[in-house]
Amino acid sequence: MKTVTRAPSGALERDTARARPAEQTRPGWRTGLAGAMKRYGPYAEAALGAVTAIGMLLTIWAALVYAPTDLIEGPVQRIFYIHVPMAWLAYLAFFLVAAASVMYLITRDDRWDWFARANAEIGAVFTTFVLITGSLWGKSFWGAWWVWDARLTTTLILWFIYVVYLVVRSFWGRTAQGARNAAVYGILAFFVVPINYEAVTWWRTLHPSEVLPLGGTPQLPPAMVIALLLSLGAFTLLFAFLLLQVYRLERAQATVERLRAQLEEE
Amino acid sequence: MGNMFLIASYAVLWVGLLVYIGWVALRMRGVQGEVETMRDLIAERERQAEARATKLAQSAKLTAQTASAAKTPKRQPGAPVAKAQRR
Amino acid sequence: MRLAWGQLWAIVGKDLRLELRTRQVWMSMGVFALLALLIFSFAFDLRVENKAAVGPGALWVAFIFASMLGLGRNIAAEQERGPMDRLLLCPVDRTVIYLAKVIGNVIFIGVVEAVALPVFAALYDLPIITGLIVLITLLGTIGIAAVGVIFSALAANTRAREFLLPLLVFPIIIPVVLGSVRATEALVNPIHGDPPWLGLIIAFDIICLSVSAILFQFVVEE
Amino acid sequence: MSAPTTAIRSVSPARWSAPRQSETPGDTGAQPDETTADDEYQRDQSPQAIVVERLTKVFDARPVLRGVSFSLGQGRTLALLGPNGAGKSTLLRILATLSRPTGGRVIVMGHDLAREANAARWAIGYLGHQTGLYGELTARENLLFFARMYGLRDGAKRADALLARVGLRARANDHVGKFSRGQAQRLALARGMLHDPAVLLLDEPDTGLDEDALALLSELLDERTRQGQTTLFTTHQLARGLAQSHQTLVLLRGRVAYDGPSAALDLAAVCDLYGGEA
Repeated sequence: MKTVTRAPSGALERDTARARPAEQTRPGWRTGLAGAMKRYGPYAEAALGAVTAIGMLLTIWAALVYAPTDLIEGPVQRIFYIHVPMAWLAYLAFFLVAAASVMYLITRDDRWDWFARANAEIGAVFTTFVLITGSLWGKSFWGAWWVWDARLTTTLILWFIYVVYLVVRSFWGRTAQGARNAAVYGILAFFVVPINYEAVTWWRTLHPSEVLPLGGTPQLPPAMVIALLLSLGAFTLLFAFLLLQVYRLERAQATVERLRAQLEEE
Repeated sequence: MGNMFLIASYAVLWVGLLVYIGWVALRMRGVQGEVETMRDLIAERERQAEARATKLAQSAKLTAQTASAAKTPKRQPGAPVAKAQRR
Repeated sequence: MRLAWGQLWAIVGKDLRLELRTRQVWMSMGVFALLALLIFSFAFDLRVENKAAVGPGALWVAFIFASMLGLGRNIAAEQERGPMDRLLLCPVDRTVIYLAKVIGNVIFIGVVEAVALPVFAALYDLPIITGLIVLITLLGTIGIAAVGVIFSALAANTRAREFLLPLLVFPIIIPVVLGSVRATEALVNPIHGDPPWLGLIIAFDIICLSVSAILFQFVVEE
Repeated sequence: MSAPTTAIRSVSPARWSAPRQSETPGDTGAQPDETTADDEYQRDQSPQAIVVERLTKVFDARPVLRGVSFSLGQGRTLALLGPNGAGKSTLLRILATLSRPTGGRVIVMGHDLAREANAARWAIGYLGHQTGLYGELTARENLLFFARMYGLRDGAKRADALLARVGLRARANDHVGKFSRGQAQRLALARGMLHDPAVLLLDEPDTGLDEDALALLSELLDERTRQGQTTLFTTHQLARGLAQSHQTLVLLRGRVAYDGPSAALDLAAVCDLYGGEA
């Protein structure tokens, strides 16, 4: 406890808040939105959670009961209804990490950084599930837990990139430098993914082809397509729900860091 | 045979998801606890500091431009007072 | 523009001069690459029919590991006294610094590779010393250096920089590894209808160089 | 008055020559409109070399600068004082374009640093805590390298002249890694002035310098003033700092505690501003 004390309480907090000076003072749609979020946020979140839970239960029903059994692959084909949506969402998360990283470098708004981190974490979790379910399917259908096929290998590389992202972030800590570094890594990794995919495809391919060829007629029976779309919707909701939770966690952790800095400073 | 793998993958997914959600909730609880304790600590410190500042504010007068300020007594919270004058 | 060109070569020349003076890095990289080749000859079965398949892989793994040594050193040396301030103070575009560092590293790694390649060809008895191997090696090395320079700058101001660098680099340079190994293999054992691996490496080099050149400024800022 | 304060008081202010009693920019004709004695504070009348407006810098939730505003006229010398952790070095690094401010505006020689950093870098010379030299290169090679980075045509001539100026001609071809702290600091000073910057920023240039080098430093500062060039330096030697400068800026915990003519400030007043923090 040395000298300067800024008397009015709360001044301290304003002082150390990150570089978003205008936003907090300017009235307008942002403030209105923030107010609405504060008032209705908890209900909306509860609703989202409830809808997600219902959707997931519906997915189980649709995937295990409603959809017909595949003639060639047998019941194990039903893994596909959880495997494919998660894979798509993992790729989406990967894209969102890169997009949020770009936004962070442009605006230097920490919220983009939290968003990127949350996406990377959920992306890593989803990719892990994709690898596990894919591996189980492979053991049943190909007779091997793992084959060095293009799609599998790319997904594995993706998983490694996420894990490295999360590991180095924990190394860099919650610093502005770390956020910038992570953003650079996220963007560069995203640009490399298509080349990666191309390279690995030239290398070897075994994986079943696209299930819903864009523009062409689906090869699947309609009941299967409906089950897949239902599952995709449910998993997207799950993704959004988890993203919201992890984003909040990131924000809370940033608050802890800020408060800790304040305490040290006094 | 195929059924076993099907059940295994759904089980892994659901158990895994629940574990993950539980882990997130646990971390959230930990962080919120930390925030609370720090908020309390900071509020406590500010209350103390404010009390001291008001006590000392009347006695501490500083005009930065003149050397006469050198005679002012101990100036712990003096600096902000000086600043206020400059504004 | 002319100034940028002059600055580019000023940095490259300075780095070369520094490395020539110290010499440890060149030496250790070269010895490391040769040692790796030696170890691989024990690790893999090198019978006649096997050599063509295993050799190029061994060669590139040796190159990549040796490159990691050099890349980590180069940026660390720049930051030894002050975080690169001396370069950042100059009115020089950050892209120029990045490109200069890539060129410098390509030259360092290239020299080491030039020594290791004939030794490799002799040890493994593979007819790979052709004009094309120079092109393959050059393109592959550019890819490694393009990714390596920006990531070593990322890792430089971190504790545990030595083990962070390969962690960051390896998942990203997989296309280069794949492309270079396959292209080298095709020299020994040409396959009809082989995909255009060189084109893949070129695409990787262009994308990585351009994206990193833009992003480098964010890595070095404070 | 606390103990460290008296320690500062006891430092003799006589070491650096004091230019403001003898010569002002106006006297030498570099700034014809400035003819009055230096005691009269007149930064608003000369063109501004540095303008800083509401500058803030937050390092990972730790505020270092909290709204610093000041300006410095061309041809003037500013002493930046303040206890450790006041934000002096951070302010200097921002002025040198090495650090990016969190908020506020900085204009150096008419260039807004946020938009025209590279243009401003031509006008800025900076000497930080680190010497910023390459240990494995010789003194001359170091200067030649930086001359090439600035695209100077007469790099060799300038390098030789500067080496002579800082008294390192005899050691021009020795590796910098073998230099003593003082010698390296002299060379770093030469590096900072290689491109003849309009604004020179020196972060504690007097640390580790011997008597000769200190004399050289103050000579260089005088010379710059005579030529109408601007200098901004930080120091812990308060008396020297006040004696050597036209303007003084005292930072306290990231805020400006004093901004005015050095002549209006004496040691006691500075110590007083520091409070118990020095």
